[in-house]
Amino acid sequence: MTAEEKSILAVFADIDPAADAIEQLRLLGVHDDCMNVISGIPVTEAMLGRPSQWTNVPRLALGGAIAGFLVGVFLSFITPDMYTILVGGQPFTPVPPAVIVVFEMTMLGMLLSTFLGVFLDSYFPSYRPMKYIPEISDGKIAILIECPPPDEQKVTDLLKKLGAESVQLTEAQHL
Amino acid sequence: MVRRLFEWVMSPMGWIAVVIVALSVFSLAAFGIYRSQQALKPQPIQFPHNLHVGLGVQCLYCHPGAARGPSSGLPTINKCWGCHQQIAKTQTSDKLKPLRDAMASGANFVWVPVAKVPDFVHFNHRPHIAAGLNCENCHGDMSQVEIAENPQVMNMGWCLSCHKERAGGDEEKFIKLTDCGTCHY
Amino acid sequence: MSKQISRRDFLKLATAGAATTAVLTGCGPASRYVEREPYQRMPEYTYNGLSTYYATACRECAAGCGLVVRTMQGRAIKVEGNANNPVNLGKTCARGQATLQGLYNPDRVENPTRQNRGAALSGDALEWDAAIQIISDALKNTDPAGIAFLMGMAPDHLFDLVSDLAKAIGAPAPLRFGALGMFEARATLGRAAETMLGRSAMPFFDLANADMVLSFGANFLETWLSPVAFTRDFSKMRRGNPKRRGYFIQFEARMSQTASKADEWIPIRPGTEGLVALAIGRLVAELKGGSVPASFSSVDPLEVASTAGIKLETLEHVAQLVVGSQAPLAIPGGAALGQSNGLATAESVLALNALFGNFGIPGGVFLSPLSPNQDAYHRPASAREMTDFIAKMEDGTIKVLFVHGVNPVFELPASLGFAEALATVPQVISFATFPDETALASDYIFPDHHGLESWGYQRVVTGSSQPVLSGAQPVVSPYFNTRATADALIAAAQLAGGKFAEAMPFADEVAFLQGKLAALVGEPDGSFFAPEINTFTAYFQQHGGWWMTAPALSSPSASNALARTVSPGVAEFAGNGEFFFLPFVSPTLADAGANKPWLQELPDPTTTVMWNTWIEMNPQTAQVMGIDNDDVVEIVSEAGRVEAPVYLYPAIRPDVIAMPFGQGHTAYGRFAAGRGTNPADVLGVRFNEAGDLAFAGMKVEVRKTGKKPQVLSRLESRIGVYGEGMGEEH
Amino acid sequence: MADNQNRNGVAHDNGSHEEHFREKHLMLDPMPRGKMNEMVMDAMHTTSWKFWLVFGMLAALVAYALFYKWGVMILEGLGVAGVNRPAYWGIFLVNTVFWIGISHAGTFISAILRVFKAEYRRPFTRAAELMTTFGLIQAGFSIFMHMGRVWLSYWLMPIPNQRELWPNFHSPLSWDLLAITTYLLGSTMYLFLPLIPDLAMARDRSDGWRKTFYKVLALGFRGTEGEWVHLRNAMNIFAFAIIPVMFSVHTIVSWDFAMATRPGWSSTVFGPYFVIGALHSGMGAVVMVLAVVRGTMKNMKYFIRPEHFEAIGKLMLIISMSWGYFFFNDYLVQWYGGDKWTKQLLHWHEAGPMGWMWFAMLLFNVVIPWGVLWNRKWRSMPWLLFTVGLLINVGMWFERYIIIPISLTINRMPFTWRLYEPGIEVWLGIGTLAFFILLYMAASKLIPLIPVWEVQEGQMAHSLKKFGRETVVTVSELE
Amino acid sequence: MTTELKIPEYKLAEEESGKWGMVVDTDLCTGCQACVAACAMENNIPYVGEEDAAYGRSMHWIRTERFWEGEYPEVRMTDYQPMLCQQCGHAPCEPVCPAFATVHSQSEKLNLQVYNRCVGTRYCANNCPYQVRSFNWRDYQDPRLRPEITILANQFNPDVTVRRRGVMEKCTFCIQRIHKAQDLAKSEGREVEDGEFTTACAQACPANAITFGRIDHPETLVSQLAHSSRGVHHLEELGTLPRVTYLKGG
Repeated sequence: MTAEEKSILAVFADIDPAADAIEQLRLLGVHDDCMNVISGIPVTEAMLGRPSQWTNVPRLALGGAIAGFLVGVFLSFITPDMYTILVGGQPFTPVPPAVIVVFEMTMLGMLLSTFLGVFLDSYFPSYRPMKYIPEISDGKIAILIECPPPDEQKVTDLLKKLGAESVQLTEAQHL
Repeated sequence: MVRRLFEWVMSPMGWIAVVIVALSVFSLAAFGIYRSQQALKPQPIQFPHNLHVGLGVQCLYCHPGAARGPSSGLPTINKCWGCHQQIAKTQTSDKLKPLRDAMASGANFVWVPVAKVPDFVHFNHRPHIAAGLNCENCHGDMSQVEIAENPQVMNMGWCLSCHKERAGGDEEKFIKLTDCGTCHY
Repeated sequence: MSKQISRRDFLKLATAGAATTAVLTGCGPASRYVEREPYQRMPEYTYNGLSTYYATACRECAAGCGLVVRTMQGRAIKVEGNANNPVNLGKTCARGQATLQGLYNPDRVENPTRQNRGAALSGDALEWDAAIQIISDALKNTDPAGIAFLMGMAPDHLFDLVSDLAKAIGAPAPLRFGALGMFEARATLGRAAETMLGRSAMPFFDLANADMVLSFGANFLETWLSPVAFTRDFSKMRRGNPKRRGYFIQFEARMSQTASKADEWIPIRPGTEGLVALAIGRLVAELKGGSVPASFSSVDPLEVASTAGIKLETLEHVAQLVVGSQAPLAIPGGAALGQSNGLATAESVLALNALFGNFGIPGGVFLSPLSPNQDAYHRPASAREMTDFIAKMEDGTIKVLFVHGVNPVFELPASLGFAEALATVPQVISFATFPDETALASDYIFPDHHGLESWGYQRVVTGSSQPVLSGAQPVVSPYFNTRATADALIAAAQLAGGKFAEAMPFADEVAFLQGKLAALVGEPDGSFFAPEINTFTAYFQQHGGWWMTAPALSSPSASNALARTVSPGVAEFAGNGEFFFLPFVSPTLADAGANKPWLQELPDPTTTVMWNTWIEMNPQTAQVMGIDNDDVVEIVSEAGRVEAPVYLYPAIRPDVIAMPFGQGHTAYGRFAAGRGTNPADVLGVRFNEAGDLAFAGMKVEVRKTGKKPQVLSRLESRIGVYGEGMGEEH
Repeated sequence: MADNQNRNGVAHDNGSHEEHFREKHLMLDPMPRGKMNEMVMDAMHTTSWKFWLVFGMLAALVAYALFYKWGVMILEGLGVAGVNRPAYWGIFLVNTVFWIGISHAGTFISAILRVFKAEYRRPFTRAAELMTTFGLIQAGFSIFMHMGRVWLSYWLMPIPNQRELWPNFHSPLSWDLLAITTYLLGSTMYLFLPLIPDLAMARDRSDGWRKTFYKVLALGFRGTEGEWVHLRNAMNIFAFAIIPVMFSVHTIVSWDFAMATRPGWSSTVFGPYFVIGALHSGMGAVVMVLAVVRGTMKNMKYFIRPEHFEAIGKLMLIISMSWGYFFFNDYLVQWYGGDKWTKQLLHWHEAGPMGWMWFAMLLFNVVIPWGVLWNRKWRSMPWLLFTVGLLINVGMWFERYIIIPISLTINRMPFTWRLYEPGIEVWLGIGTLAFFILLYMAASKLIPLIPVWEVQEGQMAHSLKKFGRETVVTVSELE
Repeated sequence: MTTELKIPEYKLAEEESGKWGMVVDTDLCTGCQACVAACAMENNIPYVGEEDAAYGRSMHWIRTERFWEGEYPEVRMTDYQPMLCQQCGHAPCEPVCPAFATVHSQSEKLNLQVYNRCVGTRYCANNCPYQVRSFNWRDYQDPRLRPEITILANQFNPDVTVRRRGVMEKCTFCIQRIHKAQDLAKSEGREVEDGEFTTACAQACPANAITFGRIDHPETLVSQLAHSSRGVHHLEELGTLPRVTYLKGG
């Protein structure tokens, strides 16, 4: 995607017309991959009849948890053996405190990787120009048609007919 | 390309990156300045270790304490004089003027130690010599340097690495040599 | 001769700088720049990084314990007991340990000073040459009869030197005085020994071998005579014999530290100690059967019990215990002798010993041996002798007063008027190491070395069964511009010439010492044998003194003691207050410890108070009077008044008020000055028959002041020990 | 039910009934999103001179009481504080526990209530979550302050080093460090994730420096399907994962005490007791913050309504009861054991010089909340709840004060017992409080305090439905 | 078929004995404070001054405790009980330190305080049942704060680190003396003998109430005394395995 490319951005006030529009667009031959829905509230794919979105966040979280677990194991079972110091007659690597350390590190790994997962999956942060209109954060739902459609005007008309508040060709701009 | 870079630098992330880089450079510089300030004060006499070692003077001749106690000791002026009074050049050399003056006035030299550990470390030379270490193991080869320098950072990691190695596989020795109370009390 | 001097020169070379800076940075970041200064010439016996140990004698009190001082690079690091010295056998008391805080005290007199009797140390430093000129002029230009020497209590080489000098020039003999002697009532003890044991000497109580000890006020575990030796003997008495544990009963109105170790503490009314001793004697004699000697038969135990405020059963119980024991011993001392009837009390207690039949047998009473090369026992001056001395100062007899090792302005009761008398003496020269009250009231201070910087010897009066001469030598070079008083006097005498120079024909102090020690050369039964004087002196330093290897106690005869009739009666009390006043010497500070911060920080053993003076009061009395802990009260006696915060002490008779002596300095350095109050300020001028001050023979009033300044600093917890704040106080 | 009759009677008038619901429930009183956005932005932008006055005073207070006094303490040593033997820990630790307790409210509201789908949480999750982060910052200050050599505190971190000496993981303090770090990072991230859409909203509606500020923080969020999916997933994971972290944090804080072999401390009930105590003070603090926000900030009366106070009040009542239960549990076990030192300790708590504090604690934590919160009308009054919240916080602070310095007086060595008298730490405590308020005030002007998108989502999900004659609120599950 | 029943070796005997030990005879202790002074002089312990001392900040490594029983005139003082670090085998102070600043010496079987590692959390002191740890509340040994230290510092023992503010400290059983004696013995190729050296407190004690030595050698004086019937361990019920034995009773 380069800044020069133009896309159609149709803004809807409600979910139902937006869902209809998506269905119609699909019939017009606009592939699902060419469409994107931008909304001010989380609108699920099912509501719009869109295919499920792939997300890596849960996997990353799991991976982070495993990494954290390993760090915890390292801290509680490996580091004490690097320099063995006896305290209070306890074993060098006692299990009960290790549970705590391992738990905390697992959770930390999980939380950090979840957070980073959002960044990775959503390409955050990104301050490049993007196709967007501020009305979206007023609760509107916008359909972004990225691929150059076969018949631009037809699409525009269709969208208007289906209740789009505005349909426009957008360029990427600084948010 | 240059323009893109410029734009990126002007963007918020760019600023942050610039600030981070600037901060790191600044701290590195500060650290470097700090370290470079650690240069030792000049010694009262530019004592040439290489010359004395080359002449066959044993370390323990001037630093006899190393073999029997905690401190290796610095030679007294009398000891310097013991040899130097028999050397004609002593009376004429400019470099040795401080020695002549000290001998005449009864004053002492104030040396700047180069091999030192913090005062919470109780270092004892004797067991190290007794364990078969040579002076140069820690202090470097003095025949190669004019004014004494410390060849290593004498920190705990350095002490420990040798202690662990020296312990070999002997568990009791290892425990003794890595025990906190062996050096810190 | 040059040998010693060269030693001293060596020590002068010792520098402290480098090591100190290194030590000071402590646990902080490692010091960046350390400097190391080697010796120009290495002192003999010194190795880098290794300690050197010197044997010497402790000068903190007159007991004469032997010390071994650990030194390093010319600094004294630690005081340890000399294990060979028979007095202390390697042990030390807290005051001995803290000697180093005197040596390195920030408030020493650093230079010979023209003091001009100012309120603070003048700082007007003189050269030593000028100082010696001044001493010399004072000696030469004064009528010998007008020259007076006032010295500390320790019978040391300086006393010998001054005695010789005084004798040679025709001046009065020097006077020795110390507050400890005053509170121990040494004159009384000496006199009682003379009358009951047949010789004026210090009695020797063989505590170690006794199994039933009755102490009448003797605080032998604190400061009395030779506390380290007595503590060791106490330990032996308790546990020395595995078959029996010695039993110990203390008769005292207040539970002192000594009494706190007693198996039974019997709080008798002050002034009745003699009667109680006699009553016990009578009961014991009756239990044993046979005749009751006259002194004892004249008392009625029941009457005595009621006078003393105890039960007759208590006395009977004690008598039973005595009869059942093998080696009973009764010890008189402390406040019991500081009464109007003190001498009779001491005699009664010695008579009780005679009744026990323990004269000259193990666990009994002996006479202490004289120190080597000593002709007779010289006791320190009694308070009455000091009063006479003060009178001589006042009437102008004394023209020049030399003071060394004693601080009478602080130690003597204010009512004796020493300070006022001192002001009338035309010239006062002090040799004080510290700027104490007397030194400040002098014209000149020519500071002596600290004990650890000095040569000398100290005669041991009691504490060991062997005759002991503890030897002192400098362990470090003088830290300040001080000079040994002996050296100063020798130099001044020689400068004065004539008979003065003749009296002091010595090159220096060490030469004088050698002259005195010469008598012991070749003595076969000593701790070492040396054929000639130089060897002897060297050994003397090395061993820390010279002593006979065999005990030399003399056994007194009991017949004399039993034949004598003693009637102590009840002591008379001066003043008309409602409380008996019982001053006692602080066990941790004693007379001169107040300027050492760690002695101040040591908790008093019984009250755990630190850094201050307190007044002990029975909680029941306090409750009646509406007084609480830390309330500042005023004690008013016929002689004066003093204020201090109250400590509600559970183990003191309700009719007794006690107060420690040791604080209340107005000078004497930053740690002592302005801290606490001095009970000597309320002591009146009353003496017993032996001339000792009847310091415990007063009745005082206690007045509330309404002040409550700061909390008395205690180590103990008032919550945990007394239940304060737990709703169950006392 | 007698009540039903009455309601049925009212239910006839359909219009006024809905009006009544709308007035009461934010979720049934929808407003266009744009309007809500405007209101929130307006609240952020509107700043009176009073705000700046208070802000300036607090800033001065922070500079003096927190930073200057702390500097003095670092230079002079802890002697300027009131800690002594045996009360080695004083107000520093009291404040640490207190602030960590405060921080629990945010997580409780935004995570637990989220997991259990308590809809009334929506408008104030952020306000509560902010308290978590800022509270933890104060807790961090407090715990670092109490260290004798704070400049070496990095030794507690597991940092690789040449001597291969790592921190001691036997120590509850090490656990504490890890737990608090995890919690601080986790709660900050959890604060940030739901904030992104609101930051994007603010970005779209501001200019000047604020525009740059929001632009940077919004990270380029637009609201595409993918972004929402990742965000929703992450928030779900966080909501579940942060709950055990939260519990672990205060449990571990309690273990700092419970691991010690001290009378009164060595107690197995300390973990849950502390967690409940934390929620107790946390909810009190939330209610205070909400009352202040509602009272002082523009447009907030729309978002924060008595229904919210009513709901939190109910929670507070339940938590207060739980706290009472755990307190009694702890007390009974200690009392019944009959150990002589514990006995002394309990006696000291009640009859000692600080006994008034023990009774005040019970009054503030139990008696007053129970007496006030049972009544629905009373617990809907913001000012009353503010007062109760304040008293609970004072009471909970007392509780920690009793557990730490007062209990430390009593140990197994009665010779050392000594009462603690606070010194410079009073200033430092005031400093942390001022800093907390300062941060909160700054945040209220910089980030949208109301999660507008969550409110909108909730309003979409709520509707009224009639069952026979009864109109009831129904909620659709949108996720 | 016989199966060998394996009983786990808990090595309790070794743990219980430790290496260095002390015996304090409370029947002999006269409370004279010589040990306290000796300890302060040996170990560079700062004095804290009147105000701090009054507020429970005195830094004695050893203190003599005493309590009262009964009321006048039947009042009795309990025996003086010198309280110092008990060098517990299972020390409660050790595991709670997050920085490994107070650890158990495996070679000397002592409870070490590593001053330079201490960050001053004071958790160890809270957890010490004997309350024998003292904290450097201020820079008591800093000559900038206390000018007198410049002179008093001459007396500092170079074998013992001078502690600065914010550091915990406690009795070390005079570990510097242990090291010195061991070093000497080793240089002479022998073992340290019983009574060859002792701690500063035991050395000073005029009543001989303190005995120090190898408690794991049955023939030493200290272990013989420690096994006497009068021997008591303080707060033994906590399982701390204290190395100081108190001889109580007459």
